[in-house]
Amino acid sequence: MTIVNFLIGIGIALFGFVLQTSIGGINRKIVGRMQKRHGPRWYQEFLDIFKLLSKRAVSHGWIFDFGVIMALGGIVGTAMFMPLTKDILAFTNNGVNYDNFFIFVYLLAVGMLGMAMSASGSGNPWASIGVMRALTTMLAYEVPFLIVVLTIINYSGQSSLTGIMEFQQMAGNNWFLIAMPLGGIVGFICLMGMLGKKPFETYIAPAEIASGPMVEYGGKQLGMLFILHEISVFIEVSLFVHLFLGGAANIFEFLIKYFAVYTLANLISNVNGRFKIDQVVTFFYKWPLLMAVTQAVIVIYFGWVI
Amino acid sequence: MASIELLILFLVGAGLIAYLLTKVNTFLGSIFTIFAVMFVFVSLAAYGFNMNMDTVVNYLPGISFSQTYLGFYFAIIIVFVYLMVSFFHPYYLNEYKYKDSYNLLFLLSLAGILGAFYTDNFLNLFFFFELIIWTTMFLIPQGKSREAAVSYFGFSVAGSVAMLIGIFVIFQNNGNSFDIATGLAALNGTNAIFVFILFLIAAFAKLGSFPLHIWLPIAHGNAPHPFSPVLSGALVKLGAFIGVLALIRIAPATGLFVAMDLPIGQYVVALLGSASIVFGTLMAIKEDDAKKLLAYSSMSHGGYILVAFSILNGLAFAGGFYHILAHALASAGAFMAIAAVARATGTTKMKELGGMIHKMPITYLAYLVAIISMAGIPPMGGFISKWLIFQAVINKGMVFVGIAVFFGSVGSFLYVFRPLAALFLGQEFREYKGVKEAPILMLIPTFIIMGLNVYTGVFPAGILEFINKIIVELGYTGITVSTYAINGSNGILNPALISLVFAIGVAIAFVIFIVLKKSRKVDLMDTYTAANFVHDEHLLHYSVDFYAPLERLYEKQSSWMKKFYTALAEKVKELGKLGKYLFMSKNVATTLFWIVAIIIFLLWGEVL
Amino acid sequence: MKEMKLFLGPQHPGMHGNASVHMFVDGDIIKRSYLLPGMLHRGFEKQMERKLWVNNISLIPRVCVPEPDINEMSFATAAEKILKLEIPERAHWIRMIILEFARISAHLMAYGGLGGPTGNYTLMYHAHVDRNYILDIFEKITGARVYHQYIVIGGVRQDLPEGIEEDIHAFLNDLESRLVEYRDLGIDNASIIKRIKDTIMLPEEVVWELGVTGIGMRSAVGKEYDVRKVVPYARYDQVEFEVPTSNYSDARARLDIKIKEVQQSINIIRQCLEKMPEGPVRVKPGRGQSMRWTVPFGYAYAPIESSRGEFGYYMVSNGGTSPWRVGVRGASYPQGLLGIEKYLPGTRIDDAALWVDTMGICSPEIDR
Amino acid sequence: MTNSINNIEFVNELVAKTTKILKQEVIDNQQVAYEINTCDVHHLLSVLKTSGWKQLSYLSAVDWPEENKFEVVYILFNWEQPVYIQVRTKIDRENPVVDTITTVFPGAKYYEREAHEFFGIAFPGNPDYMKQLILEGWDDIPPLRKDFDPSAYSAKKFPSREYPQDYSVKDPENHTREKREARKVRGNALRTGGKKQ
Amino acid sequence: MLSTKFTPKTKLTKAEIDRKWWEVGDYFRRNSLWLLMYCTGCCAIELPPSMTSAYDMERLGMGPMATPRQADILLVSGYLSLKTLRRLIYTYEQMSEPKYVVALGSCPINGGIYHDSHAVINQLDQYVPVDVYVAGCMPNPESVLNGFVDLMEGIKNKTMNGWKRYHEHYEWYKENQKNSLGEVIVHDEFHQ
Repeated sequence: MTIVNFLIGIGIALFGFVLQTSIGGINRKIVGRMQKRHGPRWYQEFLDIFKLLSKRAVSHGWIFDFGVIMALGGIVGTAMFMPLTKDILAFTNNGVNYDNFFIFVYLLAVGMLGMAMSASGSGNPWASIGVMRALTTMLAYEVPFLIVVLTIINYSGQSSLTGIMEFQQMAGNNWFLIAMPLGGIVGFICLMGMLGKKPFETYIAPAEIASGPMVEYGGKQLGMLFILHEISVFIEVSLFVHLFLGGAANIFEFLIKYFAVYTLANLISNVNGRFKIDQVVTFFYKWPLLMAVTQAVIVIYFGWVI
Repeated sequence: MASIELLILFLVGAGLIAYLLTKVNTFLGSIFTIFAVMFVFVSLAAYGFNMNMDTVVNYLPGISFSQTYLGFYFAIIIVFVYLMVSFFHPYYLNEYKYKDSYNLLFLLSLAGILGAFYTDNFLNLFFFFELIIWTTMFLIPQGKSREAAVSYFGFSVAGSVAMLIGIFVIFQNNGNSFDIATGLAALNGTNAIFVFILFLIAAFAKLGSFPLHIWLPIAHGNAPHPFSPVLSGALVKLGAFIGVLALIRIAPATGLFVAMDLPIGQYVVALLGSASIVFGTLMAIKEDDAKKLLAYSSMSHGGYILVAFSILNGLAFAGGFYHILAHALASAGAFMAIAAVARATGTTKMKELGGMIHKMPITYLAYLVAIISMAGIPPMGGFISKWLIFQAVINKGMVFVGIAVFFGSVGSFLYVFRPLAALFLGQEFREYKGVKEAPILMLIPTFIIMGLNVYTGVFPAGILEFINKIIVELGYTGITVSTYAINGSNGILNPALISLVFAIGVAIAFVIFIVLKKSRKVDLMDTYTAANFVHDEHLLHYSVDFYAPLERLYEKQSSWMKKFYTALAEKVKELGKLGKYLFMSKNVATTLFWIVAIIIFLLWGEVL
Repeated sequence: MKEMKLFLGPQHPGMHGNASVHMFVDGDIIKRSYLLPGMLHRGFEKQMERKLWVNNISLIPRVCVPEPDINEMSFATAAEKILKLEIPERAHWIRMIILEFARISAHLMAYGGLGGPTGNYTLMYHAHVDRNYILDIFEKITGARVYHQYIVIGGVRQDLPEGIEEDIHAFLNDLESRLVEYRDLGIDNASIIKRIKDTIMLPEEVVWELGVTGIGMRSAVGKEYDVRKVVPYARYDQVEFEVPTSNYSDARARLDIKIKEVQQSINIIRQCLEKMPEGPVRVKPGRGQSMRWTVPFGYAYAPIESSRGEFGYYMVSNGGTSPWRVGVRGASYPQGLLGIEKYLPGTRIDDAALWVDTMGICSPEIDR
Repeated sequence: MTNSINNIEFVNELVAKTTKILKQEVIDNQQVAYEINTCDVHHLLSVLKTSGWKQLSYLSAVDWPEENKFEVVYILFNWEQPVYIQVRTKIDRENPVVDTITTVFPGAKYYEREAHEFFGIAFPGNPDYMKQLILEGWDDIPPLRKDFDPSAYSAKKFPSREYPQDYSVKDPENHTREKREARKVRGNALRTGGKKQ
Repeated sequence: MLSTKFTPKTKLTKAEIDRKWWEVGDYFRRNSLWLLMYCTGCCAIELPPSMTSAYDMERLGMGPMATPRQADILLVSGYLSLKTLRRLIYTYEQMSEPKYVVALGSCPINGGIYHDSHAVINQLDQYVPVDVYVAGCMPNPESVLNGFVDLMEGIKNKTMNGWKRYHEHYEWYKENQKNSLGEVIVHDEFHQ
């Protein structure tokens, strides 16, 4: 582990930010076209973020700032672990890759906790409601997703992302999206939940709770939350690509898969309304969980894999 | 060489001195208690790690000691929690009705704990258990609730009775010897299953695990504020100890699940542990009292420990033992933070509190660190143990246990956040304008526990190596640990690296934050209200029914267990009435008849 | 503290218009609530008393912003009732075209507004595209997009421009073909059905208690209680149209009726274009100088079916050059004030914005 | 719904049977107006409600300063027999009190509050009628009375004030005047079709 | 040793550096203007067309935002009754700087059609500084968008500094607000 590894890690986080921000902008344009309009410039998201960073914000006390720092720190840290392809990876040592799956799940939660803390620290009830909804949504999507991942790890015997990637790329193995179709579908639905896309976008919901946790943020704190959001989307979509789409052998493959997954999620999002929060919970604990468990039983106890 | 016997005798003596001192001056007595516990902790820590304790018995007849890594591990954790909590005593005792005896009972229960973990004799074990139960039972009602003491005692007695019967079975089985090691080894066949079940009942009762959990929130919620950390961080672990005896040492040969390579008995315990996790999580999400909430969280974590010990391999055991430590630290930290808040404000109800962070920032940090560990998020100790347990569960392919384990892991995030949001964050209430940070003596343990929480999360290697010794002692192979990395069955974890990367991330974020324009500081009430004016900060504090939409989904189902136990209690009462009717009737002849009949039945029942 | 206080509006994305719903919330259930009106109060009724009859024509559209034409119509009809004025036949038909377009426009806006609370912004974007075409047609006919000042006392301000019929037909065909799409994106969308079905109920007894009219009433009562049918004004008795009703008034039923009414309005406009006679479109209303004409003493109430229900002007003239008193009966007055106070409690905050949206509450006509 | 003339006769009979009519007026074939005594209002409205006039369309007042009276107006409607009934009653302007009708029509609650706010009419029996609804911090006579002059109020409350010295940004580079001239010339050119005058 | 090839840069003063950064910030700010969704009056009815597909404000980088903290532009859409003005001032003071005020319609300029109403204020810029006026009753979406383009140019030319004016003449604004509104923050039964 040398300083180079850490620099690569920071580079990956930065790359993730730039990638997702650009693709987010392109997606805004695509969605604009779908909505019969011109859409913004593709680099609009960059302009938004830098504008926010340039403004003079308000602060509601030290926890309001500290939470944002902790959140962004957690997310940047998580992104540093993310492999882009099976070779481009920051922390690797003599063939041992330190990109255990659970790091992503739990280090992401640090970001969530920081943001939740900071939002509640603003003393605004809307923000607290938004946090409550975000946490409840997390409770909903996390369990089916982890069950699918349990199946994958159990089947492949690997819990590092690069290991899972290599397992899928090995001759004779299919992508897990194909090998475990039910699990793949559940994974995608859960990805929509993670990204906060439309049927599950209960915690922003401007018309109900006035943009939820973000209600008191402006200026640099909001800018940092935007950066956080972009990077966390990068992490979540990359997770899906690596877990279900066989990862990537080179960076272009990664970009193509990434773009496809994100755009599909975004398009589905834009023709749907949003559920209520308890509907989100019941939804995830009905079909996706059932499908995930079925898939797990099929794979683990019967060993049937396509 | 520290003699375990002398330590116990010292504690008893110190208890008496503390009693006298407390009678004179509570502060003096409490300080003496701190030093007494500290002495025990230091001697235990100095000699215990390498099994250098003196186990020779000179003064106490009929009692014998031996030392094991397992016993020492539990003992040191519990003594440590006792030590930390004793720092709180000077500030709380004055509120209690029987403050004189508080320190005495406190030290006596510690003596019981030392004895229980160092004895090699079942009867002694039972004796020390009863000592713990009886002393703590008198400590709990200082919180002014009789119900709490009764339910705690009732469930503990149920556990003890189960254990006693188990001990008798072993006694009979092992050629009339109470020796633990040989007794457990000699068990086999039906007897083993019988003892397994009986010991598990004891373990479940002490651990507050799924079917026997009712006492936990009642006792925790009503216990004195400084005693709750002990109850949750230390005493509950007694159940884990018995659980280890039952699940690993006895491990009866029941049928095998081929798919998971696990005995049915163990699998059932794992499922019960899962139920405990899910149930504890759901109830904690619903709870309004911060201490009861944490009590339910103890129940859920007890479930994790059971799950870990019922998966029979070294990885899971490492997770389980590590979880005992991590949870003891985390729940002690959380309860202590709540206790500090309760001392300042006089309540632990979340709906009455808000904005304490502006008054008690260090307490807030202590709570934050504790809950991060409790929720299993890096870089705290809880992450390591949960990671190990997850590895074991995934490796075994236990899907249904997996649901519960993951549910509890995410759910813990939900419920630990509630006190954080309701007590510490949110609007600052005007009735707590004068509240100040906890005094320095209370901050010392707070800092220590904070530091240990982080230490266990960043450098687990040393502790895991010690745990490996326990696992080897139990007859399984330990896990591979290098200086920084932990090898799981299907992956490798480097906690120090994670923490470092997290620190780098925070540093980057901090740099971004600090180079940008400085924020304008505004008041908490100057907040977005859709352009309306609000003058009462209580109206802007969201703390009641926090997870209302989620709670509504299981509202109807949540009271089943309580109803069952209430019905059971009613039945017991009726039985008592029947007994009263039979024995306490005015007719002496009837009473005499029944007494004689029962004596005859007891004495010659087998003949008849 | 058991309750906390939340606000829907005035500065809230879920509130259309400048009004504020104060909600006392326990968990996520509203326990008490009331509307704080008056943020759009301009003193209209006082202003009208101080302006000439002619001046008032330019003032009144501003009473209700999303649907200004009903104000003009109501004002003109009320004055004509006092004047006992017969206006030219062609003017009636032109008025109907304008009114129905206004209804479509308001319905599209309200239906697109469903996109806000439920989050399906594509629906909103699509609905506003079509609404914008209507505004373009208005601009061609009247010269203004929003405030037309077209329906005046004594007829309409000017005749329809040349060739507008083709534009209207083209637009109507286009819109009609897209109604299916609106259903698919909105009320037939699986994710939105979850939000709007069997919630936000409006039972019949509540309708009578509050005095709700319009779609709310028809969706609950199941009878064709439409001012256009019951008390026909203009030439609504000479066109054929149906009044969609239902007996079960949840949010979905009301939105469904909105879409059906759009279809009926399309039919009405087509019939109008077909049956419209040639001739003058305006008569001089009163006696007096060119601008300072007077209206004789009298009282009149002129009800009009707006997109939200019965909308009416109560007018009193004392024979002067300006009205003596004009009272505006806003269509959303009952459900907006008393409805929110009595029947919003019990709903969840998730549904509050939808409640306000689907009940058809328009704050400017409450405040005036 | 058809026989509107019959409906009006029916209403006439009904009202005449119930109460004393001071003045009667047929506005068109689906609208009638009655002026009655204040004390009869409650009774008449109850009778009308039981006869099918279930909807209170409007409630307000008219100010008649010459007569020194307020005229309170209730408009009722029956969807089955479609006739609008205006019920009017005159009350003293100095001491404007009329009993609430919220017991008959609960929907009248806010109409009455508004009438109180704009005219100062008291509605005893309506619990909240005194609370302010639309106006906020009002400090003058009720605004819809005829003797209230909004223009004077506006001039008093929102006068045009002197701006501070350095308030407006005068940009020497920005030749506003020249630009305006140029725009005028351009406009003229457009109007005259490019011909110079 | 100093290099001879490159002439050493003249040291910039702190004020100059600040100005340079400010210009960079201005580039981002004018290309990403977020509106506050506050429909104060009837001109709000022409905002949906300008925001949605027909005129698509988003291609200018503009979009609606939920709360004042996030927004850059306070859009005063039309007349302002006293009740609204109180809330408008409260909202304006909550916004993060730099903030701009765009006033739509003729009413904020001089009261417009309601110039003699008892409830509507006449000149908005006596209470809150206004950066751009868009005249018309009601202004078309074209003119609304034109107003925003003007605002962007103004930001580029550094003439849109109403928020600075508000700081400089704070007392004057406050006095006007107090004289006309009585109290800005209301205590009544609606706002316990």
